[in-house]
Amino acid sequence: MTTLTLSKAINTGLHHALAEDDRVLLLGEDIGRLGGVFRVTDGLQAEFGADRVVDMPLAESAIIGAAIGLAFRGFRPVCEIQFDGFIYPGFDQIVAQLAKLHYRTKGAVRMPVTIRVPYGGGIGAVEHHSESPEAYFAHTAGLRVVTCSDPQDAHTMIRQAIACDDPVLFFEPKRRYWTKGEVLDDLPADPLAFTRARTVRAGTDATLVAYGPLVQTALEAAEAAADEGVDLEVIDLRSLAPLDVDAVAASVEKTGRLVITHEAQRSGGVGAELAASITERCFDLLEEAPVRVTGFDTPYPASALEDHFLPDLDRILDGVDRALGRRSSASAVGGADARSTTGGEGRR
Amino acid sequence: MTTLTLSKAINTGLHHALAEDDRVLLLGEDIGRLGGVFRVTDGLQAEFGADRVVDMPLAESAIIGAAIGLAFRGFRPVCEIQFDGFIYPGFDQIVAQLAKLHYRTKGAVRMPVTIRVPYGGGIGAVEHHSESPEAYFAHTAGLRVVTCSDPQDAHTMIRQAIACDDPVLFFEPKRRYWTKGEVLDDLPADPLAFTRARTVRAGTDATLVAYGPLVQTALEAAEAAADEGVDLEVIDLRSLAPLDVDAVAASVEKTGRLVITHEAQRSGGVGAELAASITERCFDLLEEAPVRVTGFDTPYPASALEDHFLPDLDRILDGVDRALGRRSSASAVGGADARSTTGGEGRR
Amino acid sequence: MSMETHTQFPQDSDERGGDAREPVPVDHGCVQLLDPDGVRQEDALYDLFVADLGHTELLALYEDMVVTRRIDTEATALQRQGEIGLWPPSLGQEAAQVGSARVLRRGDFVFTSYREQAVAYCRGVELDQLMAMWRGTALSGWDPFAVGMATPAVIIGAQTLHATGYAMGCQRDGSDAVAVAYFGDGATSQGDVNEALVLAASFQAPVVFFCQNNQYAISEPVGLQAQRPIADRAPGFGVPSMRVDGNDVLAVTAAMRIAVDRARTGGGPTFIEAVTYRMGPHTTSDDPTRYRDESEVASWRAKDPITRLERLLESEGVLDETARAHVASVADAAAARVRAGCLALPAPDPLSLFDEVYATAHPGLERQREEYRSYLAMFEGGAR
Amino acid sequence: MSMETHTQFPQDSDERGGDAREPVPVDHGCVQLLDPDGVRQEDALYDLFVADLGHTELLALYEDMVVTRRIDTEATALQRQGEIGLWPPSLGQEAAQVGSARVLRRGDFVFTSYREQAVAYCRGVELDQLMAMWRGTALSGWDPFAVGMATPAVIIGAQTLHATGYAMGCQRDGSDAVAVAYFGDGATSQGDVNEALVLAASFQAPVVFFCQNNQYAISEPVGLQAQRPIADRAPGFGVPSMRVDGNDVLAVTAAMRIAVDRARTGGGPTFIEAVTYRMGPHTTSDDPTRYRDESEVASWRAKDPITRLERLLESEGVLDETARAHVASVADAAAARVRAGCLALPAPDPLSLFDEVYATAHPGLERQREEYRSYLAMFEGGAR
Ligand SMILES: Cc1ncc(C[n+]2csc(CCOP(=O)(O)OP(=O)(O)O)c2C)c(N)n1
Ligand SMILES: Cc1ncc(C[n+]2csc(CCOP(=O)(O)OP(=O)(O)O)c2C)c(N)n1
Ligand SMILES: [Mg+2]
Ligand SMILES: [Mg+2]
Repeated sequence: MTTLTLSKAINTGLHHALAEDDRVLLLGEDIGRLGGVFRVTDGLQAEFGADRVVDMPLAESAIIGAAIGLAFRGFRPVCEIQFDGFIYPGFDQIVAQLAKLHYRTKGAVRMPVTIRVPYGGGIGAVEHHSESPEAYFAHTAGLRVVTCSDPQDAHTMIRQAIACDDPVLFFEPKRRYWTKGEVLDDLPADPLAFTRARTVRAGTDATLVAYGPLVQTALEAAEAAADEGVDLEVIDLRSLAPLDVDAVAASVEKTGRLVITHEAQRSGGVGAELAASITERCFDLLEEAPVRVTGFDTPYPASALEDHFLPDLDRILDGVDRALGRRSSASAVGGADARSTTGGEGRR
Repeated sequence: MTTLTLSKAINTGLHHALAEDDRVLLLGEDIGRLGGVFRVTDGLQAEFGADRVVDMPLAESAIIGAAIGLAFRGFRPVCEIQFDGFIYPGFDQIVAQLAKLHYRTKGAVRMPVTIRVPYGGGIGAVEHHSESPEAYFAHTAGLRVVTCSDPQDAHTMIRQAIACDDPVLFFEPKRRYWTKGEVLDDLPADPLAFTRARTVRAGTDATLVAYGPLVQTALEAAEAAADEGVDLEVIDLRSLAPLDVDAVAASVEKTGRLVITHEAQRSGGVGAELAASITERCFDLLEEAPVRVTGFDTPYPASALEDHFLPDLDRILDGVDRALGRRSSASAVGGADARSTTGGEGRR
Repeated sequence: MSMETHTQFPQDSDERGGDAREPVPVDHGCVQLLDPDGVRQEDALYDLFVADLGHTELLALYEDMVVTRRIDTEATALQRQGEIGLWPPSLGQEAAQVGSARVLRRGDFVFTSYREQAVAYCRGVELDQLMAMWRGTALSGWDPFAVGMATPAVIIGAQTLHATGYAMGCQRDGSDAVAVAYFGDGATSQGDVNEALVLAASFQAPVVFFCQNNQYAISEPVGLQAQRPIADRAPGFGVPSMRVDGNDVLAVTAAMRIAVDRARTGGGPTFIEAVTYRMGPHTTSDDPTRYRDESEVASWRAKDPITRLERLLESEGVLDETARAHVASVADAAAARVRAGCLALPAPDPLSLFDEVYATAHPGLERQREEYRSYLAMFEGGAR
Repeated sequence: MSMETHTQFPQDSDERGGDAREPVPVDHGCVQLLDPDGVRQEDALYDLFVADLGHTELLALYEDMVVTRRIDTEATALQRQGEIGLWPPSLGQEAAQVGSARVLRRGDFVFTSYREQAVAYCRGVELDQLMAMWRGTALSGWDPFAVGMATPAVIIGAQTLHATGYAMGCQRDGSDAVAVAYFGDGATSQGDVNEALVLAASFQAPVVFFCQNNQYAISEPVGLQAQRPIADRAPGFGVPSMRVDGNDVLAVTAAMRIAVDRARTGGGPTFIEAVTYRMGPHTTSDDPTRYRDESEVASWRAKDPITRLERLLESEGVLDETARAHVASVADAAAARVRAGCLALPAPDPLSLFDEVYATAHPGLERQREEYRSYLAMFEGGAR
C-alpha cells in the first residue's frame, strides 16, 4: 500500500501491464521521452524501450488504426489520446472499425485495445482541452466505456481494462490527476470488477450518481447535505457502457429519488440514458423524476466561464433539492417541471 | 401540387435552393454526372454547372472542411455524405469545427452548412450502409439535427435547412426515398417550421413518437392498434436537436403514456433523451414509464438479421402494450420492469 | 507595409515540379513486361524478378485469372437472379489481384477493400464464405486467421492503417511476415491512406501498399483524386514506389516480389500503383453508362489481362486443348461452388444478432437478448 | 502455387526514390538569401522577388520581427505571473511569420494554428484581442472578417481544409484573393493536411500551404513525422513546393511572393516549407529539457532570424540610433498594449455562456439559460 496521485496510480498500472504481458504496447503522442503531457507514461519508455512505448506520428486515426492492426497480430495496444478534444480525428477508426471487428468476424478477431483519454474541464484550459465526449462512445455498440475517480480505481481499472478482451475507452479525470490516495497492488478476482458501479457513500434519502471528476464533488455535496440532515447515497458509476443499472436501481429502490451529474452536455448525455433506464426499471418506486445536473448544451466555454458550465457542489445540491421535491431553481422556471414548488424550504 | 417520390422531392428542393440563391453549392461524392448513388442530385450539375454541383475527392473530412471554408467566404454549402456509415471520417470537422465556429467567434462567423445523410436500414445492404448515427450529432452543441418522413416535408425541410444560418444535419430516410406523396412548393412563413414536431395522427390513449423512416411504420401501427380499440397519437419529431419537447409534452399531458421508436441503438439514443426530458416535464402525469422501441445495442447486423434489429409494427405494438400496462414481452422478463403484468390481455 | 509584388515570375523555376495542369497519360512511366498482344517486353530490372517463371507457373497464373473471372461472372449472375444483394466485380483486375496475391506466403497478412475477390480466392477463402457478406447472411464470411486475410473493409482506406499496424507487429515479433494493404485510386484521397504512408515510413514497417488504379471511384475519374500518377505520391513520404501495368500479370508479379522481398528483409514499405481498369460497373447497383463512354471501355477491353497472357501461352505453345480443358473444368467447378455454396448458406439464428458483440460478459445486452427472446416466444405458433 | 521469390534485388533500381533511412540534413535544398551572418546570398530566381525591397522595407520587416518578439516575451511574462493560462511562443519563428504574412493583401484570408502570433500582428489583430484566448475570457479574440484571419484552430491540421475551401470560394467569386494555411511540421502527419493537398490540387485552388517546420511537435522531432524534407511531399500531390530557410526573412518573402502571385493569377496552390526552429518551449507548460539538448538550441540561436537581418542592416549602415530607438519604442508600446489590454479584458457575463451557440432561435437552450438565470438569482446577495 502506497500513497499515489491518480496520475501515478495509472502510471504504475501501466507499468504492471507492461511488465506482466509483453504483448502490451503503449502508443501515443509524446508518451516516450516526454512521458506524456500529463506525465502519465513517465519513465516507461526508458524502462521498456521505444518498441513498447511508442511515440507515434501526430495522427489520431493512425494511432487507433495501427492499434487495430497490432491487435490483429495479437498485441494488446494501449493508446493515449493527448486530450479529450483530439479524439475526433480517430472517431471513424474507433466506431466503425475497433467497435465492430469482433462482431464483423463473428468473434474470430479480438480487439483488446485500450484508449486512454484525459478528459473533462476545470483546469482553465483553451478550447478542445476540457471536453467530455464519453456519450459518443457509450452510444456505440461494441465498445466499453469506463472512467475512474480515485487513485485505487485508476490503478486497478487501467490494469483490468488492458486485460479485457474488448476495446475499452478509458477516461481519466484530468483535473483529478493530482488527487492522492492509498493504492493496493492486488487485482480483484472478478476481471470485470472495473465495469461495476461502486457505492462510495451509503445513504437513504436520495441516490446521487456521478462518475469520473465529479465523484469527489458529489461526495462533498453529500457531506454538505448531511449537515442539513439529508442523507445521500453516492454511487460512482465507473462504467458508462454498459451502465450498471442494477446497482443504481437497487439504490433507487431504497431512496426513491435519483440525481445524476456529469460534465458533458445534457442532451443525449449518459445522464439521459441512466434516467431513462431507471425510470423504466423503477417507475413505481420513484417519488420524483430523475434529476440531471450537467454541463449545458453549449460548447465547452472559455475558461473564464467554465465554473458556470461545470456542475459544482451548489448545483448538485440544487438538483438534490429538486429530487426531494423541495424549493429549487427549477421552482422559479415556468412549465411543467415547476410543479414541485411545494417541497420544503431551500437551504439558502 | 405534384406527386413526387421523397427522393425527387429533395431533388426539387435542392433545385429551388440553387436557383434562388447563387451562394448555394452542393458538394459530395458522385453527385455530379452520376446524380448521386440515390439520384437525389440528378440533373443538377447539368443545370447549374460543375462549379455549383461539385464532385469532390473521396474524403469526407475534406468535404466538410471545404464547406466550412466556403461558409467563411459567404457560401451556403450543402454536403452529401454518400451513406450514413461514411460520415465518421468527417466527424472531427463536424463536431470540433462546424458546430463550434459560431460560438468560438462570438457570432462573427456563421456556418450555414447543410449535411445531407441518407440513413437507416431496411434496404438489405452490406455493412456501414444502414446506420442511424443521429444521436452523435444530437449530443453535439451547435448543430441542428433534423430528419424528414414524407415527400412534402423532405422538400420543405431541405429548403429551410439550407436557408438556416446554423449548421444542419439533414438525415434522409433512405428506405423511404421511393415513397410517393403530394408536394406543394410554398414554404411555411416560419423559417424554423422544419424544427417543430408534427402530429401526424391525433389520438387519446398513448403518444407514439417516431421520426424519419419509422413514422410510416408508426402510422401503420396506429392503424393496427385502432382496430383493437387503442387510439394512438403519432408524432413525427422532425427535429432531433433541439427536441420539440413542448409538443411531445402537450400530447403526453393528454395521453399519460409515451412510446418512442427509432432504429438507432437504444443506449444513448434520441429516445433516451426524449424519455428523460418528458419524465422531467410530465412526471406526475405519466401513467407508465416511457417505453423505447429501438434497435438493439449491437452493431447493425448482416441484412439477413436486419428485420430482427429494426423496430417494426409488431415490436411497436408490443411497446404500446407495455406503455398501456398490458401484457407484453416485458412481462415475461424478470426484474423490476416486469411489474406491469396486470394489464389487459395481449392482442396475440 | 506591404510586401506584395507583381513581379512576373519565370515559367521555368527551380522549384520542385508538379504542374498539375498537364494531364497525365494513363501509361506514364508504367512498367510493362507483357504487352496487350501477348508479346514479352524487356526490362532489365523487372525481368530478373520473373526469370524463374516457367510454363507451369504461367499456366497457374492463367488458371487463377480465368477462375476468378468465372467466379465474378457467376456472382454477378446470382445478383441478377436476386440471390445476393450486391456484387462489386473484379472484372478486368485479375492480373493485378492474382499477380500480387500469389507472391505472398501463407504467413503474410492481407488487408483489403471489398473488390478483392481474386485476392481472397488466392488466399484460400472458401467460395461460400466469399459470398456470405454479399448474400447478407453474415457481415463477413471467413476467419481472417485461417487464410491470412482480414475481412473486407468497406470504409474506404481504413484498412491501410490496419496493415501498417500489423506490419509494426511483425517487426516486434522478429517475424519476416509481411502485411499488404489493397485499396483503390479513390482511396488515395482519404486521410487514412496518407497517414498510413507517414506511419509506415516512420517505422520502416514491412508493409506493401498495393493500389489498384482502376481509373474510377464509382463515377469519379482518377483525375479528380490525383493530379500526378498516384505512384508519384509515395516517395515524398519516404516510401519508394513503382508504377506498373496492372493488366500485365508479369509486371505485377515482379513489382510485388520486389516490394515483398524488401519488406521481408527489413527494407521497409513500398507503394505499388497497378494501372488497370474496372471493366464492369462499380457494383451491380451501378450504371456506368451515366459517366463513361463505351469507346473508353472498348479501348481497355483491348488490354484485357487474361487475353494477353493467353496469347503469350498460345505463342509458346503451352495452351493446348488439355490445358484449356483443365482450366475450364476448374473454373466450372469454382462457379458451381459459388452458386451451390451461396444458396446453401444457412440463415442465421435470430438471436445470433446478439452474439459476439463483446468478447466478455455484457449484462445490458444479455438483458436485451432475453427481452427479445421472450418477445419472439409470444409468436410461437403465431403470426410472425 | 507460390510466386514468392528470393532473388536478390539490385541496390540501384529505377524505382522512384525515397530511401527513408538516410537522415535528411536540416538545410537540405534550402533557399537562403541571407545567411546567419547577415550576408546576402545570391539566387538567380529568388532574388528577383526581393529586388524591390529597399531599406525602408527591410527596416519595416525588422521592426515587425522585433515587435513580435517583444510581444512574445511580454506574453510569456504574463503567463509566469499567472495573468494568462498558457502561451505558445513564436520565439525564433519571426522571419517565417512576418516574412510570409507581410506579402498578403488585406482581402486575402489566413487560417492558422495557435502559434501564429506574429502573423496575427501583421494582419492587424488588436493586441488585447490576441490575448483573450490565452487569458480565457473568450474562446478566441477577434472578428475574422475584420482582419482577414480566422481565429486559431487548435485541432492540428483542420484549418488547412478551411483554407482550401475558402480558396475554392475565391475562385467561384472571380476574386483574386488568396487563402493561406499556416501549420507545423507535426501537422503534416494528419489526414486533413494531406486531404487538403489533394483537394487544392484537384481544383487548382488559390491557396498557399505555409508549413513552419520548427523541428518539433511538442517533444517529437520532425524525423518522426517525415522521412523526407517536408517540401518533397507536395509535388506528388500535384502541388509545387519550395523549401526555404525560414529564419531568413528575404527567402521567406521571395517564396511567399512566388506562391501568392501564382495563386492570384490562377496558377493554383503552392506548398512552402519554412525551415525554422522553436527556440522556446512548446508552450509555457512545456519542459523542453526533457527532450532536447541545450547544444541544439544554441546551434539554432546562432541562426537567429532577427540577428541576421540586424547584421545586414548594420552592414548597410541603416540601423542607426534613431532607427533603433524608433523600433524599441514601437516594441515597448506593443508590450504595454499587450499587458494593459490583457489585464483590462472584461470578465464575460455568466449568462453569455449561452450566447451565440446558434444563430437562430433554440428553445432548449433558452430554457437552460432561464433555468440558470433563476439558479443564479437564488444567490443574489448570497453565498456564491
Ligand atoms: C469513407 C467512405 N466514403 C465513401 C464510400 C462509398 N464508396 C464505396 S466504393 C467508393 C469508390 C471507391 O473507389 P476506389 O478507391 O477507386 O476503389 P474501387 O471501387 O475503384 O475499387 C465509394 C466512394 C465508402 N465506402 N467509404
Ligand atoms: C488533433 C490534435 N492532436 C493533438 C493535439 C495536441 N498538440 C497540440 S500542439 C501539438 C504539436 C504540433 O506540432 P506542429 O504541428 O509541428 O506545430 P508547432 O507546435 O511546432 O507549431 C500537439 C500534438 C492537437 N492540438 N490536435
Ligand atoms: Mg477505383
Ligand atoms: Mg512543429
